[in-house]
Amino acid sequence: MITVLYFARLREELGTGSEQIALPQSVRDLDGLRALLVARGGAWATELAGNKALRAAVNQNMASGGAPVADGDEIAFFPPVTGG
Amino acid sequence: MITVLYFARLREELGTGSEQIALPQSVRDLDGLRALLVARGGAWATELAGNKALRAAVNQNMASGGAPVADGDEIAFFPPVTGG
Amino acid sequence: MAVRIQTEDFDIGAEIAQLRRANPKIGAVASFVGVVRDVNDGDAVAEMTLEHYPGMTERSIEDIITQARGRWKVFDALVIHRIGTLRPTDQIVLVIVTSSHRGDAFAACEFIMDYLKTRAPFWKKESTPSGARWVESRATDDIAAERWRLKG
Amino acid sequence: MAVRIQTEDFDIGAEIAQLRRANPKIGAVASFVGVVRDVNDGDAVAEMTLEHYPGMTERSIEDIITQARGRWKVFDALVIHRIGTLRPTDQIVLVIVTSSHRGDAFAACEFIMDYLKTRAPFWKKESTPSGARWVESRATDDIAAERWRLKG
Repeated sequence: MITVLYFARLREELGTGSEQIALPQSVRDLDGLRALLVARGGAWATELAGNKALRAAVNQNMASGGAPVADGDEIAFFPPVTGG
Repeated sequence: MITVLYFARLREELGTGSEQIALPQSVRDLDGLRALLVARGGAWATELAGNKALRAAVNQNMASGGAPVADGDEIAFFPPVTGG
Repeated sequence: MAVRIQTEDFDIGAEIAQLRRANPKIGAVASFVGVVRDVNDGDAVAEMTLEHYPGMTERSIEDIITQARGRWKVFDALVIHRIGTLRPTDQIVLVIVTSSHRGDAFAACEFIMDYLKTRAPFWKKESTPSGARWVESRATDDIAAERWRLKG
Repeated sequence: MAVRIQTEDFDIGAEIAQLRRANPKIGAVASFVGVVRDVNDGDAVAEMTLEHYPGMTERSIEDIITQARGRWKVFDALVIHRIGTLRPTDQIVLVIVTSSHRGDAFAACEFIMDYLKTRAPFWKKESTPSGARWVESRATDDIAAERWRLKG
């Protein structure tokens, strides 16, 4: 299992802030996980398919598409940050 | 008459912080005034003759040697500043 | 160094005094306070809500401070960032850097703010007359952070 | 803008609060506090006395602030500089700059400090174990002020 977190606009549009996902053997990295989520369609496709600016973190470190994803990881998807 | 002010190390070495000087006709600029003071000898020569870093102001604006000096002016001599 | 994420307001005078008490060698204190403005992108802003990523936010700011300490001679740095609902004129963020000399203090303080704006996971949602909206990130912030790559 | 030359200490929190009350458009407050260090050029410093040129000091700092306002978008700036006898850990100088954006606030604040160090007529005399001495000006301060000529 992995934990997947969504923040800000994504959290609202997807209607969830957190979920547990059993990682399929085919998913090895962030791009693979993203494709898995986009395949759900609807808001998942709209928000995660790549035409909106998207950031991700693996175990609380900023990461890009090729970053490995493994059982037990905490993954997060969110828009570019706007604090400060 | 002009007013001449001395600050910091100059004030201490010259033993005065302020004096009134009747401006001789021959003195037209800062360099001329400085030569007049150096001619007094002693600490005046040591402090003002040019081998020590010296700054000057005419009517409270930083000025260099060629700056005109006229009756009624407030002239100041002092070391490079060290505030802040 | 210290990083605090909190809903409460902060007191810059008290925070500087506390950092200074810890070290009589300090000669320079540079600081920055960010404040909620009543206008953004041309629209009046009534209030905003700040969301963050608990855990990662603290870690990313600690990492930014560690980078700053590697580049400049810095005694200490403090970052306080507020979350929750804020209104115009409320304080959002505080950065304080102490050093022996002003050049190091200024550079590290601005570096921390520029990197915080592009790296620390916070998101602002504004209430405007035309409804609530998530604030879009600014290209100028990316540029501000990026220029530190070129400097020494 | 305001320039105050005074023997009394200052309170950065109160000064920032007062500047901010005057203008709800402020989004950024950059500030700097200079502190007396207990060592200078390798010698222990017990206390120092700051002398200034009354009238010219205020004028020159006002001129520095005016230059900063001509270069960056700044709402307001405050400079407080203490004179008289100060001891290690005492505050010497405070600069606060308010602006809409942090880049302008940081740049103007550092510019004012750098120019103040080379242009404002103050002189420090230190008491050390080997006696009292006038502090020599630093080439690094001239370099710090000079680099603003190159920037835009």
